[in-house]
Formats: sequence, C-alpha cells, structure tokens
Amino acid sequence: MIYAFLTLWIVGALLIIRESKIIRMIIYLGIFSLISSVCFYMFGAPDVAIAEAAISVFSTVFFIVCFEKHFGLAVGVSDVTPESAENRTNLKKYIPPVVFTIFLFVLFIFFIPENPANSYLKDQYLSLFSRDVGGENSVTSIYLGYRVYDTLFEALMLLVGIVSVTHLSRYCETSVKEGKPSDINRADIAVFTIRVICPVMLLFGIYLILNGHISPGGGFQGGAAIASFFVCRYMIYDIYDIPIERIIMVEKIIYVVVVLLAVLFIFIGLHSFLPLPQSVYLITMNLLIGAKVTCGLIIIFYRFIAFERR
Amino acid sequence: MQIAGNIIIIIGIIFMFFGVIGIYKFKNFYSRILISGQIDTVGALTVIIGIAVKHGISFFSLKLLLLAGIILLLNPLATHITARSARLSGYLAQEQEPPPHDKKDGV
Amino acid sequence: MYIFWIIPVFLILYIIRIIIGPSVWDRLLGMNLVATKVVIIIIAFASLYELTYLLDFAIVYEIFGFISTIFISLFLMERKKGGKK
Amino acid sequence: MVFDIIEIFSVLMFFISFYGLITSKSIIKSVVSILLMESAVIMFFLSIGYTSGIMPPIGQNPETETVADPLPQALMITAIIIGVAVVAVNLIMLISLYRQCKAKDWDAAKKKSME
Repeated sequence: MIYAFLTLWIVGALLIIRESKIIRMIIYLGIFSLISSVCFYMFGAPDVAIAEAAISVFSTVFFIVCFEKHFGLAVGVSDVTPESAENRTNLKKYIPPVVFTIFLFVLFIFFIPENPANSYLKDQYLSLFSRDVGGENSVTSIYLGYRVYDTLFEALMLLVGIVSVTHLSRYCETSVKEGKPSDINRADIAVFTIRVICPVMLLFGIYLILNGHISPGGGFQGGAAIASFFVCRYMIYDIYDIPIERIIMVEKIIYVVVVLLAVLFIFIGLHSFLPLPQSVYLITMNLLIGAKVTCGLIIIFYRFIAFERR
Repeated sequence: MQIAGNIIIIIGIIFMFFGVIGIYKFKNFYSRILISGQIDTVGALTVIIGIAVKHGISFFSLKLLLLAGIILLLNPLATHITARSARLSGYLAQEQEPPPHDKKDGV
Repeated sequence: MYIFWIIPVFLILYIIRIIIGPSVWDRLLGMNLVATKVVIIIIAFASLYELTYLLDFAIVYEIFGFISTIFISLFLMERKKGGKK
Repeated sequence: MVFDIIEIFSVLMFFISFYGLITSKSIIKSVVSILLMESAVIMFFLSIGYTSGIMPPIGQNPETETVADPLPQALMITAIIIGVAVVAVNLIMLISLYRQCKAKDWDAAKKKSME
C-alpha cells in the first residue's frame, strides 16, 4: 500500500510542475502535502507526520494570501505564456533541461556507496534514551537531549526568518490598531461552528505539548496547532488587534530562556544535583518551544495579512 | 463482535462506493457536491463505528467516538462553505460549463 | 485488512476527478474527500497495531484539512466580491 | 547497488522538482519547487531502513528490530519548521519585488533590472 501512496505523491508533483494556473497549483499543493504526511505516517514517524500536516496548512495559507491579496487579479490571467501552436513547434527547447535532469539522476543512482545502513547508533539510542533523558517518546528525547544543539539552531533559524520577514514587509501601525471591519461574506452557520471548534483546537494543541514526552507530539506540533487557532480567529472576526511588536519581544525573550535552560540542564547537568524528576525538564522545554513556534507563526501570518492594508 | 464489526465496515464501504459513482455520474456541480458530501460523511461515520464495534468498550473506541463527532461536525460544514463559495461567485447550476470569469481569470 | 486495498482505489478515482474537474470548487471538494478517505486509512492502521496514540494524528489531520479547505474557499469568495467593485 | 526501490521514489521526486526549478518561468512556481525539493529530502531520510510492518519508536523499551530509526525523525522535525520559514521569506521577497517593478516572472524582472 505504501507504493500506491508514493505513486500518488509523484503524480501530485508532476501535476504541480506541469500546471500553469496558480490557484490550481495551490490546491494541488495542499493535496500533495496531505499525501506526503500520510507517507511519513506509513514510515513509522507519527511525529514528523503531525508536524507536516500542521505546516501544510500554513504553507497553503501563505501561498493563497500572497497570491490573493498582493497580486490580486493581475497575476491570475497568465503567469506562463499560453501553450499555443507556436509553442508546439518550439518543443526542442524542452529537450536540454530534460536531458540534463535525467543525466544527473542516473549519475546519482550510480554514485551511491555499497554499504548497508549502520544500525549501531539506533540500537544505542533506543536502549539508553529512557535512562539518560527520560520520557517514553524517543524522538522527543533525542531532540531535547542528545541533539539539543540542533533544536537551538533551529530556533535561531526561525528567529532569523521572522526578523527578515518583519524587515522586508512595510506595515503601518495605525491601520492595524483600528481593526477594520470584515469584508468576507460569511455564513452564520460557519461562524457558529468555527466558534465551537476553536476551543477544541486550542485544547488539542495544549494536549499535544503537555503529552509530548509520552506520545507523538511535542513543542513544534502543538505550537503549530495553537497558531492555527489564530488563523481561525482571523476567519471569524477579521481584525488585526494583535500587538506584533510586543510578540516579537516575547519571542526573543523566550529564545534566551530556551538557550539558558538547555545549558543549565544538559551541559552543566543541573538535574543530577536537584531531586527533580526528569520529565520536568522535557515538559518545560516543550512548553517554551511551543510558545516560541506559536509566536513566530502568528507574526508571519499577521504580517502577510496586514501587508497590503496600510 | 468481530463479524458484526466487519459487516458494518462493509456497509460503510458500499456507501463510499456510491459516493464514487455519484461523483462521476452527474454533470452538474451542485448535484455532485450534494451526493458526495452526504454519502461520504455517512460512509466515514459507518466505517468508524464498525471499527469501534470490533474493539469493544475500551479507550480506543472512546477516542474513535470523539473522532466521529469531529467528522460529523466538520465535514458537512466544509461542503457547505464550498457550495456557498461557488454560488456567491456566480457559478450557476444551469450552466454546463464553468462561468466566463472562470476561464478568463484562469482559475 | 481489506480496507487497505479498497480505499487507495477510491483515492485514485478521486484524484482523476480532481484532474478533470472543470472548476476550482470541484478540486476543493476533491481535497475534502481525499482528506476523509485518508483519515479512514489512518484509523485502520492504528486498529491493526492496537496503538491508541496513533489516533491523535487522525484528529490533527481532519482539523487541518478542514482549515485549509475553508481558507481557500473563503478567499475565492472574497476575490469575486473585490472584482465587482 | 543497495538502494531499495522505496528510496528511488524520493530521488526521482528530487529530480522532478529540480526540473521544475530550472524550467519555471514564474517566480511563485520556483518557490513551490523549492518546497517540493525539501519534501523529497525529508522523505529520503525517513525511508532509509524501511521494512514492511514498521512501528513508531515510542514506548518504554521498544524492540530494536521492528522499530523505525528515531534519529532522522528528530532531525526532520526541525527541518520542516525551517522549511516554512524559508517559504515565508521567499514569498515576502516576491511581494517586495512585485511592488517595486511589477514583475511576476523572471523574464520581466530581468528586463526591468536591465533598464
């Protein structure tokens, strides 16, 4: 069955590459992300699958907001020159990239080393993580324990991305504070049901964060779930009263706290002095990382939404 | 218990098969969205109830019922908003082809 | 289990519908249907292994597929309104 | 060759998106191609060591034979979050380019910059 899903994955990519109209491409991208998330799940990685499913919403939302609000109707007409009779005679301009790509593919296939995968490290991690770091989810234990450097640099990369987004987008504070009335034509049933669903999503995000060390989930996934709560909030009320400057400051402070906590617990070894259970460290780090990811995604989303309406 | 669960799952799969037929049979968009929206929700719910029956009374089937509630709440709403969006954008039921702005804007 | 062999056939049929669907809303409808079918596969997988925590992924999948469908359809509606002005 | 057929899929995917990247005319399709390329890389890392009936690496003492490798998963979670930040920065740069010179594909942008 995994082969059927992988074939659908490849077909989706071919559709995206061959499609010439942007809004169809965005819908195909949403379907493609959902299918790739299921493939991750089939490979025995539910953590990665939850993260991909949460992030696919945000990439779709960014693309559709960018396409809709900033380009408007102008881009939709034709982004690529239409496939007409003159292009059909011009077929030979497609031949060099195809040949080049196939050449690289064959080169890659023939250039692989002939060693089987070494499973020594996997056995070590699986037998020792519960004693060294604690918890039952070995993925969370690895990215908060053995590989905490990667997590710190990932948080730094997210912070750099947010800073560059806020610098590149011009944005007027006064129009944001007023809170413009909605121009989305909404149905009452939709508003009511989304109001019912919003607290469920918030609760579910908190559940994912707090149970991150014993079940699939963790800081990243729960943070993305809580940030999608704010997407729903925008869909209902359509106001921009989020204090973005303050959220950026909060995010920087959280980053410093994350670095300090990791240094105290992992590199100095504070938990060997204190009589704390090991899961306290895991839960605290998951909460902080979840708050940081939430702040980052909220800032990027509201910057995208409020860019044009200044 | 196993046999009853299997029978309920097969009934749900037959519902889904009707949904697949309906999505190809009708030429009109609103007929398609009506048939597939209803039958698909009912088929998914039936399959979930069948799996819950196979597991008996346990934590697993309790969580499955929560999931069934979420599907019952969200799935009709998604089809409703899609149909409403199509109607308000001027996609009329009588037309066999997409409206002219659809082609012109390259949607 | 037989679900694992029947549901991918349905998925392929839905994707053919998505490819030939004449308008955007057909594709949105297909996206919603694909999300529901995939939720059923996830549940069957979790039921095969008897692992309860795999059902979290099904709930996440349902909610997030719903959000992206609704966001795309709301923006399509808003666009038409802006065009009328 | 020790490659399984399941790893060929993601390599093929990587080169499909590479083809899309080098032949796309519109800028937004280039951004989508970068997203697809990153998805292919994640799939390649996860599919190493796949056997049928593999289990997620969660539990107190999982058996090491039938359990997936937890190390690539922990790395790929961070890669996904970085990917969405990369997409956001790319789209903001695209919007700024469009505001400046009204160019939505590479040819028009090149023509504008020549003037």
